Amino acid sequence: MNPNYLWLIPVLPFAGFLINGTLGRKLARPAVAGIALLFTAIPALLVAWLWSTMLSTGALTMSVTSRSWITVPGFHVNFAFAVDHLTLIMLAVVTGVGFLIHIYSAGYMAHEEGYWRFFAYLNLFMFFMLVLVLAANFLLLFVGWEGVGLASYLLIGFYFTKDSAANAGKKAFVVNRIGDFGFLLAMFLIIAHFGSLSFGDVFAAVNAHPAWQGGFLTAIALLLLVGAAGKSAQLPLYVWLPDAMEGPTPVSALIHAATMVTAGVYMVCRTHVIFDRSPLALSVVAIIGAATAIFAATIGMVQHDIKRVLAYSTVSQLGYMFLGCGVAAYSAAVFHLMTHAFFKALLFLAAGSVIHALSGEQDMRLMGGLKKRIPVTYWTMTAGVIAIAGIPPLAGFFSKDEILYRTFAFEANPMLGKLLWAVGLLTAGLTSFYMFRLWYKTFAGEERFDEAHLGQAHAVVHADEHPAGHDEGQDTSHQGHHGVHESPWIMLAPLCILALLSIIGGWIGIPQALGGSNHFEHFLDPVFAATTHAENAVNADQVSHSMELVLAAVSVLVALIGWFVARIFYLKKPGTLGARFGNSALYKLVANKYWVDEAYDATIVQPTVIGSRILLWGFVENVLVNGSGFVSAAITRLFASVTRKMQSGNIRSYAGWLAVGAAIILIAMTASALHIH
Amino acid sequence: MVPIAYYLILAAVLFSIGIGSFLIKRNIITIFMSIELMLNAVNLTFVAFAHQWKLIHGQIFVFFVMVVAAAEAAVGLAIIIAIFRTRQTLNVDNINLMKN
Amino acid sequence: MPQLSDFHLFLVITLLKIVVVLVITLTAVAYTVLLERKVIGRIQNRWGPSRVGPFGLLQPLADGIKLFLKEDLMPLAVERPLFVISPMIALACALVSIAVVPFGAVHTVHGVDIFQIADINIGLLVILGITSIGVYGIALSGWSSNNKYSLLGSLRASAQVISYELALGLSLVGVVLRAGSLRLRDIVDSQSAHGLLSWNIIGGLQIVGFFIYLMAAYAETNRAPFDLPEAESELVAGYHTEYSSMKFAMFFMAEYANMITVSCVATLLFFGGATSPFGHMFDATGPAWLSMVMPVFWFVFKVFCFLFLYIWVRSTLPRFRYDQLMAFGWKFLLPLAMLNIIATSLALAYHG
Amino acid sequence: MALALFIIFGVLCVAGALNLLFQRHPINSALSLVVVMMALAVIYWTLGAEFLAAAQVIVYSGAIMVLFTFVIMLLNAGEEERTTGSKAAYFVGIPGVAGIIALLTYIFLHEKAALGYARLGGSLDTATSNISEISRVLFTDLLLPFEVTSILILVAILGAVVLARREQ
Repeated sequence: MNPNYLWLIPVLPFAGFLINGTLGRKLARPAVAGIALLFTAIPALLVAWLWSTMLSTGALTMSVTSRSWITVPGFHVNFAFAVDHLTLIMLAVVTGVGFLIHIYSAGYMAHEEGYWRFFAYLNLFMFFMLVLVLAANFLLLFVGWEGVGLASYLLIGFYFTKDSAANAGKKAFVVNRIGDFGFLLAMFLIIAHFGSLSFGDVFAAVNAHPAWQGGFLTAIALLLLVGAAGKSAQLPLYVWLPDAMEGPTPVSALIHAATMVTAGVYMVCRTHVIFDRSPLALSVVAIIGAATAIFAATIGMVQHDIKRVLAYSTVSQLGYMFLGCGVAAYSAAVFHLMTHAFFKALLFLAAGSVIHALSGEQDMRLMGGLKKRIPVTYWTMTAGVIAIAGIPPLAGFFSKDEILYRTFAFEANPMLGKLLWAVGLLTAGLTSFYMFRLWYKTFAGEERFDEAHLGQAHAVVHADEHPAGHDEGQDTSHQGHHGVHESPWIMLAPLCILALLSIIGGWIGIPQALGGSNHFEHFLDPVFAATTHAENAVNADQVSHSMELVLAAVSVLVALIGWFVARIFYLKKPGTLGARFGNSALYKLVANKYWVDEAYDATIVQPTVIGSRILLWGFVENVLVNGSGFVSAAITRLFASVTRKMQSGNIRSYAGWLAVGAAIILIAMTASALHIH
Repeated sequence: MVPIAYYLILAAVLFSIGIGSFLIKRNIITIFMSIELMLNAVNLTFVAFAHQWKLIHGQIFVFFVMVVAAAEAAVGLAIIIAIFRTRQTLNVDNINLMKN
Repeated sequence: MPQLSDFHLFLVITLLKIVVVLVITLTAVAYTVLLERKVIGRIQNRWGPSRVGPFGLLQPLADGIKLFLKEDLMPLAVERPLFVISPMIALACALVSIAVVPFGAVHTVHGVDIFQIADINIGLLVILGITSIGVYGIALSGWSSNNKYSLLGSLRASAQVISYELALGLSLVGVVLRAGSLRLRDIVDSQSAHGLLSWNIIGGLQIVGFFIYLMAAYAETNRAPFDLPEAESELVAGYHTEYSSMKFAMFFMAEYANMITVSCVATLLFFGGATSPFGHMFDATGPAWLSMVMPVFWFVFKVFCFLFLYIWVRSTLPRFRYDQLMAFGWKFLLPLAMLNIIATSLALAYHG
Repeated sequence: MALALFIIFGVLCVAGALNLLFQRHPINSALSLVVVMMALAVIYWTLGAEFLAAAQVIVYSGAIMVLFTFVIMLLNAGEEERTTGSKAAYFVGIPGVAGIIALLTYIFLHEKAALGYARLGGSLDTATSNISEISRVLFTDLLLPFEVTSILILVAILGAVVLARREQ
């Protein structure tokens, strides 16, 4: 594929957005979905073509510069796209998973108001995400960065008539602004030190100066980290992501699990050259990642809303990726990013299918026993749960284990590495526990839902009748309500594909210790070559394969322990756990999400509100702004009372003044002209 | 051979008479006519300068002034008719609704 | 005359031309009146003037004497200066236009063209300008008479003349485009190549323009069927109700002088002016004086045909209603004239 | 010859303008203005602007001033009456205007040599007329202003119709 056609990849979804956004209201629903799917499928095919071209030609990078964007003396930015192997993986994930989720949405949203709006927003998101991934400089990446934020805001608030959805959108937007602020500062620093925002220029400059260690690079890295933490929902900016579950489930799957939230990870990997020069920043990345992972996992254990469990799980897994980045195992982080995209999209979509089956019910306490009622969803979700729990040979095991192993073997700071490894391992156990908890509560045990009244409580979200052909539940309702039913195949097909990917997706990265060849890492070698080979490749040889095997066995064991604990408490003896700990302070602490939202409210939001009310409204607005207005008005009135005597209302007096003025000008000109002579 | 200065003096005199009648006359139509007189005076200076500099653009400027004057006359007279309809007078000293 | 300088010679010959043309024109005016009375009489199946002189040929003289000798009434309530000056304006404007009309082939005596009083390079514009000034005569006469009928007549006349002036001016643009000049001699020359066939009305495909010009010209001269300003049945005599004696005669003469002017212009612009309808076919034949006189003959003949047409139309067509008149001018003639301009310019652009 | 023409028509101009000023009936003022314009047309012609001379007669005298007289006749405007304000204008305005005339005259006479002299018939004219020259510039270099002006005229027509129409 000729790089001159690269622009087609992002622009096509944008065309879809324009068509659906302007004409969608008038079009039939199949037409809307068709347009959206078409303009997502073609970029996916283009990416496939691009991939095959790059593999066949052996080109490591490909770039295109269309035209200059900002040109001021000493600083220049172009509209430029660049593709390397990291970009290829991201492109494949975004277009592939994005396309599957588009298909799923066509079924899931079939009965919603604002169908065209939904697909327009989805295509808009695809556009910005692809710009983000393809960008060859920080500024264009930032455009995509902000754009996906906008799309995310629009889609979280898709049910904008619901207060909670509107507020969640606002929250996401505001919290992301904090991260963006860090990103912007980082860009300013980069401009100040490098005079360019192009990845190529900046990284070349860093590589050319081996003496640069820490210092301003640490500052840049930490500010970038702030941006990444905001976008990828890391501590302390993670609070928006659980609330973002107010959006439709396909949105949660696409934006808040598979693609957008991984933008932070992508950005850290993309700028790894800078991070590599700053051990301090890397340590911070690792610590934040590990802390987020375990923190979110503990909260996820006690949530009852199925989507919120998955949301905290996402935060936790993103923490893993940051941990990977923090120990300079970038390819492992990207590997986990990819497998996570598969199984988390799968889990969300399956959860969506469950919710769909229950006509909008999201509370796991009101589920149970769905195994027989929605078998396809059940089996696909099982694949996702096992994958995320880290049980071989599914995808999650390989990627997570790679990160844990690299953490354990972290050479720059062995003590920290061991500690973080322990945290990661504990998190793995917790992950296994809460995912199987979700699995049991949803599919096993007795049916805790009231089939007759399904759909009433959530009439707003899922009120319409479903096609009778897909209605597997018995129609026990005497008022025409529909019971539990399997989703239509347009939703199940993506589930099956993603389940397959979740099972086999990890096999491309089987480490050598397990008899594989770790294709994935080699594939990314050109991008992360400097890091991988210089430090960790040697490292890999030093730490024996036996050690790696032992570590893998330990993590599998931990995952299995998590499973069995969940099995005991949620299948064999349900309710015992709640009875034991339900009233303990620890449980309350976790169940209330460590009171983080309340703490933020008390320390940041309320002071801001009060400060605004007293200082801005009371003093600046009332005294300064209004006061200056009053004063200037008084002065004007004072002068006006004098000058309005000239305004007699008599036309001829105006003409007279005009003539006087003209005469004065004439005399002045004459005087100056004669003076010159 | 007439000095260009004479044409300019003639224009100045006409223009000044225009100003004077604008100030002195009380009939709004006559005032309007004195505006036309002033325009004509200015046109004369344009033509004179066009002659002096041997440039056609001065004449074209006069052409535009004429066109605009025609438009101005049409609108201005329409306004005068409208005023007369509401106020029943053409005396500017009685048309003083803007006062206070 | 060796003692006369070039300038004095020019002055003398020009004054002579003016006097001769003026006398001929006024005589023509008088006899046009007679022609009108005779022709209308014949059309209405009666004899017309026949008592004074042979075939009534001295009738204009008798009319003139009568008008001179009548009492010159000056109503008390009139605006005196304007009342006196307006018939003069009317007649003067009607006569001045003749000055730029070339009524024969170029023939110079002592360097002065004797068949045209003034050869001006913007001759057509001069005619249009003088025509537009003529409005003042009518407008002021009606207003200064201090008479409702007169005022109505003059208001009608001014509105009508202003409205049709647009169509008149635009109808001539096609001709000007073809000739590429505003000088009347150039316009005539542009039609002289093949006689009849190269006249603007035929060879120049300006028949539409001619039609518009004819309509507008009838309206400009306040002739039937556009004689609203002096509609006897409605306004007594329109703007000249209060006039009598020579002042009335001036209006009367102005009307017929205008007819002649308009006919001259039509001849010049659409019918090849003083050129022969046979082109240069008979140029070589005959004595020298014949080649001098024949163009003048053709010119007079063409003008006579137009005058006859005028009279014929007057005795044939009924009068318009006023709103019909305005609608005809603004909604039909004006757009048609514009279309004619567009078509002509496109054709000219196409041909080269 | 040229000077004679200039003096005749210049005096006619000034006389007409003064008559406009001193006549108390608007229609007399209007006719005085027509005289000024006709005289100016002749002066344009002496300066070699024969197209403008014709346009001056056709547009100003033949259209604009006819419109003025038409309106005067329509509104039956009478003689104007004196007011106190006008007296003030007399006492202040006339000396002021005279001063400005004196000033300008002094300047122009001072610069007389620099301003040059006019040749009768102008120095612009080609063999036929300057109309072709004017139209060439007008329809090539200044086409946009020309078209804008025509739009302006259209707007003015509509505005005049709306303003002068009797309320239904």
